[in-house]
Amino acid sequence: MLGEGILKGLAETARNFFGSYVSKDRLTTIQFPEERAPRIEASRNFPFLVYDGTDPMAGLRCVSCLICEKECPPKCIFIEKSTDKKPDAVGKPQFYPSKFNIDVSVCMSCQICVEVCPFDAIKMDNAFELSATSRFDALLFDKQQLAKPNEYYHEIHPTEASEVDAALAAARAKAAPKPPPPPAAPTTETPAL
Amino acid sequence: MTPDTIDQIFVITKHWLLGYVPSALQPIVSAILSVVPILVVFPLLFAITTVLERKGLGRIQNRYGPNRVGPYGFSQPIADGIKSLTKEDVIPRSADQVVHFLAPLLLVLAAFLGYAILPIGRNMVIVNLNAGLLYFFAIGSMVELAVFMAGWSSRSKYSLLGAMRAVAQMISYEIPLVLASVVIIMATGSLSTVAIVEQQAHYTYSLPHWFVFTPWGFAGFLLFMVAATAESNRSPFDLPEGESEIIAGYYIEYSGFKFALFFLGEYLGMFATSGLAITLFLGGWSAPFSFLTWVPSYLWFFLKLLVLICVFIWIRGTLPRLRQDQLMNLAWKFMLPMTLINIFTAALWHFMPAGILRWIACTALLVIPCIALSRGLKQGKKLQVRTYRFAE
Amino acid sequence: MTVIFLILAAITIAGTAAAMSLRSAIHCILALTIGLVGLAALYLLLGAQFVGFTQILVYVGAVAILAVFAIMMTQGPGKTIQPILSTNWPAGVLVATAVFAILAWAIHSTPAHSTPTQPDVSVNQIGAALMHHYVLPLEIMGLLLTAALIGAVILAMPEKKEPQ
Amino acid sequence: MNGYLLLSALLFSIGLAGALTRRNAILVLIGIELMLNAANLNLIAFWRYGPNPAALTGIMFTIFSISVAAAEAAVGLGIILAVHRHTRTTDLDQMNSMKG
Repeated sequence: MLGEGILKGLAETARNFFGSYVSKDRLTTIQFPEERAPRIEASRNFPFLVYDGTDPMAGLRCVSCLICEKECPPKCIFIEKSTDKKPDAVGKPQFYPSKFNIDVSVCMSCQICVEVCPFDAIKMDNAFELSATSRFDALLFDKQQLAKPNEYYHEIHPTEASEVDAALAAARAKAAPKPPPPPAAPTTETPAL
Repeated sequence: MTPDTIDQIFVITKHWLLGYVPSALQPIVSAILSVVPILVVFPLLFAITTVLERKGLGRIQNRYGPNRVGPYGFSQPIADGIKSLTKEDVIPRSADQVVHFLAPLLLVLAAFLGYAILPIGRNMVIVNLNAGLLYFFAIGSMVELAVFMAGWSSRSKYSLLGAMRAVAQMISYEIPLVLASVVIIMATGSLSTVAIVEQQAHYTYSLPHWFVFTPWGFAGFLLFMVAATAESNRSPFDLPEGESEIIAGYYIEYSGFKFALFFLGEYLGMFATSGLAITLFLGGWSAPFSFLTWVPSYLWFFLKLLVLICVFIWIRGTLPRLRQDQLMNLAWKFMLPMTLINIFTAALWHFMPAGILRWIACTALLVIPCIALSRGLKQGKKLQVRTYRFAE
Repeated sequence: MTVIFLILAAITIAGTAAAMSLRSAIHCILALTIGLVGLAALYLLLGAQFVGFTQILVYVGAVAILAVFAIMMTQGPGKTIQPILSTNWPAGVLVATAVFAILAWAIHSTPAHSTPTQPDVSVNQIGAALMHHYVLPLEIMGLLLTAALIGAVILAMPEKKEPQ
Repeated sequence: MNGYLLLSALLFSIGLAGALTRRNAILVLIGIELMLNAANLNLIAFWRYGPNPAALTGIMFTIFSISVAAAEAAVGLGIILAVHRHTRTTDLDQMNSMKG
């Protein structure tokens, strides 16, 4: 019939128009600041340093082996090794980074640093609201800003965090009986969650 | 406050204000008093329509319209207004300064002049010309010149292309527009819009005598609305400002307030032509049913105007843009013959005795050529299945 | 009454004089439209409403756009710098002033008589006159316009290149 | 009355001057258009101030003259375009060869 296509089109848009007021599932837009999209587990943004226990500086897993600094494609990680040592996650005394800077404006969140880190010290965060006023120093995150507790890691990447903790617990168990026969000094057992 | 006083509230206030004016200045002040409300009301309607349009289009596409600025986004036009006022007005160096400056002014002037003969309410018309319709189409034809001036003076290929497309489209759709309204002039026997509305304001067992309820009136109304959409460069006919092909057509080199003036001119043109459509076909300010006549007359006019605007937005959300040749074919090969046939059916309607036979004859006389024409026009274009050739 | 007439006369003369003297052709056409609108206003002043609006519709709406299209199609790119006046332009101006002098003298010498009543003519009377008394010229006008329409199209159509 | 006649005489002479002196063919056509308009003004002036305004002769004559002028403008521009297609110029001084 003549003009059938136009009428069908008009009917379709009318259905959309009135449907959007009636059934809420038609409107898929999420009003960003008020409503938030459900966080997808594998989403990643910029790296952060994981620490165990409560004191961020003491519990840092990073032993400043500088592999991630070498591997980072845009070269946005800067580490300064410390002179003294402190016990790391497994209890072995290791160096620790006295200065650990990541230039977030340069980082392309490629996750290579996470893959190459032998000590699971650096993981990918998914907080994206990091806008700052000045372009240079405000986006250069130092050790304090990067360090985040293990619980936070569990919160954002639960499956991955539990695998990492299981591996760490196994490493600690394996490392604990190896010390020489004199009774092993009770190393402060970090509560493996 | 009897319903009649509410209906005539504006006319009474005007005469009351005129009482204070010395008789020497009487004509000038009365002219100002009747023009100023139009200059205030219709730009306000323009502001509301921009919000309605963006929210309507949004809802049609299953998303919210603007809802950030003000409650439900209704102070968005104020934000747009401020934005367009504060934007820097860039004039291209090679542009022709005088003509570049005059084009938007002429466009808005022509758009506003069109309201002089629109009867908004019972005896609420600025000037009752007895050649009212001819005045409206004369003013309407000045818009093309303004569009051409805009396109030519900005000296850029895109704007010239857009201007040429716009002028070609507006000229070829002005003829069906005028011929579609000739039908009403034949039926009422007068060119004055007030007389046309007077004739439509009667009722038989509570149904109004609007011209849209006659076969030739309904066909005329459809043809008039299609031509009006093309005349104001809107929805399926917005080829002159086809963003995808020629960026923004004739007002590409305008920014800031002049750009807003173009939009104001376009929307006012749309309101003027749909206002005329209401006056000619939908009975101007007359109530749809006899028992509703206590409602003030100007309310009916603006209610019908809002309905027509929503239909414009609805069509804009649905129909895709026409190509230039389809546009021209529709105007010259379909609309022109249909309007001529419509005039013939109106004459037949006039001379045949009232009754069901007259209805059947006229509707047949309209529907059969319409189907034959569209079948014939479709014959030419053998629409084969679309084949794609991908690069090897 | 004469004040309005003087203003409108000034607008019309300014528009037409500019139309005949400006350098760029499109500016001439735009100046011409101002002159023609002034003329239409003069018709309204004289009480011939129908003619005034027809004048705007026909001239400003159609003829001006037609002339502008013609100019766009014939004018080459860029500003043509060749002189705008033809070679023997003084002769033209002389003839024009002579004609004006004779007309002015003729008008001046005729006794001024004017009927003060403003004949208000309604569109119905014009329509009736067109349909009853002047129906033959109306039909011929229709014929002439169609002939002009077809003629202009044929003239402007590019000829098919016949094989030499 | 004399004012209108003087004005139309002036318009006529401006149109004549334009038609005679301008080089561009389209502007000559515009000049002729102007002369026609001057004549129309005369007709309406005489109708308004003439002895028998009810006879509507002036208005009828002007309506027909406007439509003739429109037809003439269309055909004139058609001719100019056709000439332009052959000689590539609209300059009247160069169209002096009758070869065509």
